[in-house]
Amino acid sequence: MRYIPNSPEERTEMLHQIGLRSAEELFDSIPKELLLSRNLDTPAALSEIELLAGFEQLATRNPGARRTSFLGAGAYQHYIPTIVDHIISRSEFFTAYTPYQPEISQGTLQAIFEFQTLVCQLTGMEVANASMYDGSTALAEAVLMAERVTKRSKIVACGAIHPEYLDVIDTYVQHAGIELVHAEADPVTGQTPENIAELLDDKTAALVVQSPNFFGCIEDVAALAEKAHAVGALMVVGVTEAISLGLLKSPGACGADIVIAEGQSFGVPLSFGGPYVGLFATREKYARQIPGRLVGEAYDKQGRRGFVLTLATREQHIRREKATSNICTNEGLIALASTVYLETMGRRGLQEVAAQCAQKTAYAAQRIAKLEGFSVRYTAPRFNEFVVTTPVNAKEQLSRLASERNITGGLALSRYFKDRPNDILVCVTELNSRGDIDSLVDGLQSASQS
Amino acid sequence: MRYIPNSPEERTEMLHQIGLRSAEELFDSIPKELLLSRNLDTPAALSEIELLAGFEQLATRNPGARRTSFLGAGAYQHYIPTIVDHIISRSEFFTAYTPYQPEISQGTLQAIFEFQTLVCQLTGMEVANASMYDGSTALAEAVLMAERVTKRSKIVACGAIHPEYLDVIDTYVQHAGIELVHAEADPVTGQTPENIAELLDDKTAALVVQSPNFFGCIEDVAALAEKAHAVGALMVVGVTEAISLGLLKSPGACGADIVIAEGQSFGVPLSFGGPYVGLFATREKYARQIPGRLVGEAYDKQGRRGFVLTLATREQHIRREKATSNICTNEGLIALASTVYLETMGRRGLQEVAAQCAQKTAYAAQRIAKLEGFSVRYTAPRFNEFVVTTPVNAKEQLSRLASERNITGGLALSRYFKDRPNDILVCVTELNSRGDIDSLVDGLQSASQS
Amino acid sequence: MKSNITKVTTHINPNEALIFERSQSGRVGYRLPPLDVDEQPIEAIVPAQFLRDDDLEGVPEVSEVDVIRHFVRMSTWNYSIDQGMYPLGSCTMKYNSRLNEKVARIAGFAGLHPLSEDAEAQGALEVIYQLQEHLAEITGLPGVSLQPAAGAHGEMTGVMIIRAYIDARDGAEGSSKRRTMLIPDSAHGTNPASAHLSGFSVKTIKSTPEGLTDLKHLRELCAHGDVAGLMLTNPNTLGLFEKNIQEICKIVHDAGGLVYMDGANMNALVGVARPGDMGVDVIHLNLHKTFSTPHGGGGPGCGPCCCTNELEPFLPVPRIVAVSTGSVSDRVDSRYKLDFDYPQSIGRVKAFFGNYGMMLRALAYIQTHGYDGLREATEAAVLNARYIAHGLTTDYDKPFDASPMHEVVFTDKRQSRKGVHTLDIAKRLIDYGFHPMTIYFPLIVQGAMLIEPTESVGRQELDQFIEAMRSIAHEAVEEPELVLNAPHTTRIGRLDEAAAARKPVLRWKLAAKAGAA
Amino acid sequence: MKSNITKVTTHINPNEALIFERSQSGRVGYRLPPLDVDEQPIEAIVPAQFLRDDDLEGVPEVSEVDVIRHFVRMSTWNYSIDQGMYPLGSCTMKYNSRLNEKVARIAGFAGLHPLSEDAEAQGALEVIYQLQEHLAEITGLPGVSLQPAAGAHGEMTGVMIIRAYIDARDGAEGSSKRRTMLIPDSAHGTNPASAHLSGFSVKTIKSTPEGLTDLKHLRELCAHGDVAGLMLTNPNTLGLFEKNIQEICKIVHDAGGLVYMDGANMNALVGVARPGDMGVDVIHLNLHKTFSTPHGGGGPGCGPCCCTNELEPFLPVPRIVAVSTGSVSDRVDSRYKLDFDYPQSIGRVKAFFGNYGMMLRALAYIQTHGYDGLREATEAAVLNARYIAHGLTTDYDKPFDASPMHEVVFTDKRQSRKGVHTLDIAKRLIDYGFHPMTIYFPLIVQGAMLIEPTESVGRQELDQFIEAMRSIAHEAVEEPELVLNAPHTTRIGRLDEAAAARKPVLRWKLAAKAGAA
Ligand SMILES: Cc1ncc(COP(=O)(O)O)c(C=O)c1O
Ligand SMILES: Cc1ncc(COP(=O)(O)O)c(C=O)c1O
Repeated sequence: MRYIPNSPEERTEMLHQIGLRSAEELFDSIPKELLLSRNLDTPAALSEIELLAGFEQLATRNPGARRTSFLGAGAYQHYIPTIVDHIISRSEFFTAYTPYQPEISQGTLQAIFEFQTLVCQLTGMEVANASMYDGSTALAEAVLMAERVTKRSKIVACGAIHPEYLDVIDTYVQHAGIELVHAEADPVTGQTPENIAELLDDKTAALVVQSPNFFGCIEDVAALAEKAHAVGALMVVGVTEAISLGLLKSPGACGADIVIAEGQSFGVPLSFGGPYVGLFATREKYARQIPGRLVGEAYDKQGRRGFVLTLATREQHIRREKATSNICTNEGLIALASTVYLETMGRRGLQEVAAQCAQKTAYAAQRIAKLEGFSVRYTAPRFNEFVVTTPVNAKEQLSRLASERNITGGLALSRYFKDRPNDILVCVTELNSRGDIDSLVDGLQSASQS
Repeated sequence: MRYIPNSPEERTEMLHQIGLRSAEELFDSIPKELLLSRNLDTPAALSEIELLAGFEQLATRNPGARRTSFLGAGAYQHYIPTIVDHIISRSEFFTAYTPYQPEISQGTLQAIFEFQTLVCQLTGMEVANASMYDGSTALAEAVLMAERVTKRSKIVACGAIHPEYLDVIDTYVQHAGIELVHAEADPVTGQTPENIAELLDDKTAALVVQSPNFFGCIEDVAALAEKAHAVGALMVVGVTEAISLGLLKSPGACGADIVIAEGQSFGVPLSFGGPYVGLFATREKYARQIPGRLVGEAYDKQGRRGFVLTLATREQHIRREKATSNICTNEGLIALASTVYLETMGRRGLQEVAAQCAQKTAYAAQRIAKLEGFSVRYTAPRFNEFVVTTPVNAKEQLSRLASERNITGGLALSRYFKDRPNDILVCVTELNSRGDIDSLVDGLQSASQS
Repeated sequence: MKSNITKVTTHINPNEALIFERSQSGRVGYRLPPLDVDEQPIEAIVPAQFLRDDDLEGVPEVSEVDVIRHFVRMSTWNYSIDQGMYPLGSCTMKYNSRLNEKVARIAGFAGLHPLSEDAEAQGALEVIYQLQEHLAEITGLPGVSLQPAAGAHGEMTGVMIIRAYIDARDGAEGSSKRRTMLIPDSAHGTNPASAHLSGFSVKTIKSTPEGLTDLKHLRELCAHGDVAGLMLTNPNTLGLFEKNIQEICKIVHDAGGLVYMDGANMNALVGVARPGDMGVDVIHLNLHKTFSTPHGGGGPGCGPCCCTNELEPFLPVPRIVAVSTGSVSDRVDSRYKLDFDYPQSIGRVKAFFGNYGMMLRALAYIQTHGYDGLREATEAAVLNARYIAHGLTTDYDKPFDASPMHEVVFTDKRQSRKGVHTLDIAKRLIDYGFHPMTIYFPLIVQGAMLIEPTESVGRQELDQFIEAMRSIAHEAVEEPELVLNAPHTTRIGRLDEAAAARKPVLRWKLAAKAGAA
Repeated sequence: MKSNITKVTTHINPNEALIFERSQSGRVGYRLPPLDVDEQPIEAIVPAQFLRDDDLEGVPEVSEVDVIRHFVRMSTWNYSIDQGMYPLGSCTMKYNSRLNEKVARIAGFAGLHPLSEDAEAQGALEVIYQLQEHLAEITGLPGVSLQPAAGAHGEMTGVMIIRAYIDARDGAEGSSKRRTMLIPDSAHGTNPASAHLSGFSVKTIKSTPEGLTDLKHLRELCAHGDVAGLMLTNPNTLGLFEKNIQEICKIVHDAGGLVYMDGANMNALVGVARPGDMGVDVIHLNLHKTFSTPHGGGGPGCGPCCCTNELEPFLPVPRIVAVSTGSVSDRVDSRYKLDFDYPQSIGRVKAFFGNYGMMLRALAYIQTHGYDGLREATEAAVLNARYIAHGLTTDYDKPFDASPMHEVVFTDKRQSRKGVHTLDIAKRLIDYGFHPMTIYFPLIVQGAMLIEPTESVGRQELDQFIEAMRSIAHEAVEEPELVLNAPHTTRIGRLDEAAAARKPVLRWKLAAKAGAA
């Protein structure tokens, strides 16, 4: 086996050296009856040539990967600068462990420190952690943290949160004695309903909102935060399309107490849903309640600056069942990819890419709105997603777009909302050219006519 | 421009700091009338997205790259272990210069030392250099070196040398006062004709042979070397299919004085003909006549071993017009790729890949020989190439194979030999499965029948 | 002689600043295609009140070259598997193959959106399905979900499954009495933390002097009818196989509980023994350990959960299933599908389907090894650990006599008499060119040094490691200062972690710029 | 304090042995698919006399992990552009973009066989054609061949073209009298070596005290009717623009010769001035300098030759041409073709078409920059050199007064009075984290230090470099030992190159194994 340095001969010599006669003896402490007396029923070894051919073959059976796409809904196609993959492919980064030994892990540690800083800058918050599994689990952990901070047990979630995120929160809180209240989005504006305040009370730990929300509508986070704070609850803001942070007022500036985001848009391939990276930021005063790892500045005896994992007393390996979270391995390499992305795009690039998304989306929405029989839902302002109500069944419409124009036109909302058979969630990014958009518009029109 | 760190503002400040008012003043030493007063008529700047799309588009117009292929003739498709590209893509290797400063170039230097050693081992020679541009120029330089060593001026070249290599020799020797004599291959054996000795005389600097030769025939190098040595000439052996060295007796063991090879088969992509890498090896006594760079062992004051560029007095930067060659930049990174390839495949892998090529080629030749109307030319033993005479025009046959079966069936020898319209040079490697070969055989048959 | 080297202050590699300190207004590292639709005033799209008003101040402005140099320089401050042995016990730092990286980057996978219709993603679903099948075979536990993103996430999932199962079995009332999760004192911290997340309270089982689960204590703890389950690591975190595993499972089962196995140490067992055969009900695996997906400086991981048929209905949704035989199976475009129809499921633990890229790599690992290679890896890993155990016994104290499996634990008892502790030994190892072992874990061993070489190390390097450790043992006696002040060869020395935690600086701030180095 | 660090002897990174020393019989690093045809006895295919009989003894046997660690460790001993400024004068060590690397690896190019039929390779041919057109525009010289593999190869090609042209113009007899190639004393060594390859004898032109071609000397040398041409570098290797270039060309042309320009220094001119407009007849470019294709530790390069319309018929074959208008041009599958029909061609200088992968990268460079970016790069490169020239004038002597273009030369005159020479300064720079400049070239400057920062360095780093150089100048006075014994921070010290050349050891030998470390 070419990944195992020691040859069979060497291994035999080593066995003898330590006084064993055969490899079987290595497993003497396992009761005989538990030893597997047959080969595993897994495939025989493949060469690189065969293996790659096999995977390439499987990949051809994912036609979805080859289409012009307007599918977003929590995972977005954006331009990824070539250097991102080059940097994260350096052995020194991708084959290192969690930086437990700071003297020989400063590369990783300094990069995480930069990641934490960038997350703070973009979200407008004071502190951020070294990453969570993804946006959905980060949001669930935010809810748990709100409960810890406020010692209250009710969570009010605005309805236009990504349905899968809501599911994850549901799972996480099911044994935590937390009451989860959903409020449906306003059918006209698409935002959190005006009367949300009625659900808030002095048991409320947090008001949770996603902005831009699942339907692409920008929420009035500042107004919501005021309402949450009025009852002493925390304002928790989730962002699934992190690129929006380049254009929209930061949640921090709107008064958020905890901000989480899915960082996939920052240089991470779609990769059928993962690995992505959860961003998690909050106020400085809650730093010791944060889940997950934190990197902080430190100095050696000679006064040289370095970085270390810090505030470890929050964590499972010290606090065990009293830890702020059970998270251990996080999304280090993906956080690094995001860091490289953010630094490469930089201040002006992040602004431009966000602006392009907004402009192209406005163009697309305006064109589609003019189509006979189509309407673009909701009055709220939007960033790069919007809901289209089509005159015919959305799934059929989408499958004709796919087969006739090689376009993935968006998400049929019926995937999550059985009562919305004619709605499509359309997402436009800087990667969709005007030609792509025009082709989508033409395709929608003709698919609905014939 | 994102590759230029200093922003326009910074550049303006720097200009002022050194006492200039504008960028134009940087070019004050160029006469006004020579300054380009217009923009270059080259394309406007493209983003990564646009640029990649453009090249991907161009790449689709190379259908030749997507076929099952039996095309060899000096450039071979072989399996390349994945790690080769990973290693040569490390910044430390691919963005370093020629190792002029040994203290901070030991990575490159030690790798070249290993390359030189591997080339010696495979060719059976005593010393090897750090690489030449490719096989063809290496062969031309070998001829020039033979002239320097022997101080004789006639070169006898066996006819079945790659025609492009012969062309390159022609170009290189045209002003060197060298007489180049070609001897056609024997029409029956495909090897150097028996009576080659008649062309050799006391003016002959070298007998040059390629083995396996252009028609795939293995030459009797030992016998040829004896003849060359009998008149005091050097035996120069060229190898275009370096994989053959894993199976065939080394040129050194056959008595060669200079051995060159094209190293492309050792882990280097076809890449439309380059960059490849020339291997160059000879006897120790001729070390000071070698063209190109040499790396040797050296020690520092504390006795630590390191490696340096050595015997520089042969080279152009010291000897100028009296140098052993004008070569300066060679094929460092490709030599590194070959080194990684050879070490990864290792002793047993090199044997196995060569054996597989020979076995599959034998299978293919035997099947084709049985086809009605087809014959496999030449009686000499072969490694992984052979000439097929087809009942119909070779080019037509090949274009039908391409369009009907998506197979590149080989090289129409008419490309080089106008008088051989019906001959195809077929190459089989470890990458051609039995299924591929069977499909080629079926395709040849049916293309010739209809 | 080297006294003046400190004059070398501007060395750019060791001194690479934070990117924020390098930022220069006006630099750019990107270029986008020009906007190709008519530009509207941005306020016409998004009302001004919702627009950012800080102009992203503080976000760096650097060129592409700056970024490359920044990260390449920083990378040189890291140790990595590719540079040598990385013997972190419990972490299984094995070779991360390039082939697997290549597989994960195939455009047809890397470019696939998770919400693609099933028919558009059959290849991707088949990968998941195949991997599920292989992991079921390897663990002997047929129900598999690949959704959890890491080991701890898998633990949470598994424990929630136990909870859901008991809820269903005993009813809300009955279940409410079973809120105790038993966890050995040697367990990893994620175990109790995960148990807590599912609403369990933790009771700790003692280890015997032999380093195994104390059966007597276990029986006692099981006597009260409140036990929902046991979370056991096997081989345990001391590297010892729990040879009473069958008995242990029986005790727990008899007490109405279920057995969760922390599979972090599966590298000792793959192809040799199967948790399912031992009586384990549910397990998590760490694909980023046993199946070689890269640790990446702290993730991503993938922590699949495998369980018995009985527990399968409780696995997270969606499940990835093969459409059963019959006419449908012939239609290649819909052999595999997402199945949400598991009403007893604990629910979703993560958006989409988990860390898919890791699944591709793990499947490639399994295919590359083949069944024989998988066993060979296990044998080689255990042999390497035993070889080290053998090589170090004369110089270090081993807290337990039993032969270790894939990792071996030592204590600093002998060295600490001279004032040299595990931390010092670890730091000194750095000077010898090795990454230290895991230290101070498991907690029950004084000054624990947990060494796991994995199969990815050759004999020569093992010998060098043993030599280094023995040399440090001698230094600890003869020149303790040398060890106490280590490392000497790194860019920075030991950092003052206490000070860092007291007044944490967790981010760079704009104001700090002027003051920074 | 650090006296005992020498005890750290087993550090695996610095001590990585030769692969031959690591080899262990039985290790393997590869796997092939099983042979799928019936195996025949090998002697039935190749007679035994032609088979290897040494069993490839000595060729290493190592695992894939061994290979990865071997090269990753060794790589850490290299300095590279990606780590910082690499100010080798005449070498133009600019940023090698990853984008270009990606382009070169697109399967449709990387997998294309050079002997594919033209119609099967239209995309590849178009790349060559486009690049030819752009280089023609940039140099102002319309005839282009991309066949030469490096600068020196391009020189040989260009000089042979001159020879062939004169042969054709003057006939064999007339031409035989023109066998002199004029080359300045400051020229790169490849120039005379290339001239020699074409059968010319070299006469050396003196430089003026200003560092420019001595016109008077040139006129003298041109007075004998034997001059075939002049090989001139512009800006010359001192970094100075030959401001009399038009006059120079006229003198040579009037004497019946042609002007070859060594284009290694084109990074000073792209978008600003064109050799073709200056009177140059033929030039080579180094795509691995000006157009950023990576140096790769010593190649591969690509050394295109560009020439006037008059010389075009002599360029190497095959040429890559566009099929002229008319009905054919519409057929996308044959717009570009190989054209061998140039009877006056000097012939082929290399098999196939040159280092194609480098052409892809260079074209990507040109497209990424755009016309404005190309000029911007030139300005930035020249500015950076001028900035360094300005920053070092107080501490180092400049042999020439004129303002340099993209590179600047200093002499060690001042420092050598204290016994510190260019070599010492270069080695000491390493301690400061920089790669040294080019040293002892050009030969006409005593202790030359030729510094070319390129455009790929930011101001901060230029300042650090200047500071380092100035600091070394002070050390040379105050603590010369420090400089004379540099470098102090590297894995090995200065190597005894003289001893290495006296008894060269150019390869590892099996017998040596036992004795090796
Ligand atoms: C024994 C054990 N259990 C659980 C875990 C947690 O796994 P993860 O870090 O993937 O969450 C670890 C990882 O360090 C471990 O060593
Ligand atoms: C001025 C000059 N001319 C020619 C060359 C030769 O170029 P190459 O190394 O590509 O053969 C060089 C390269 O070092 C050079 O600097």
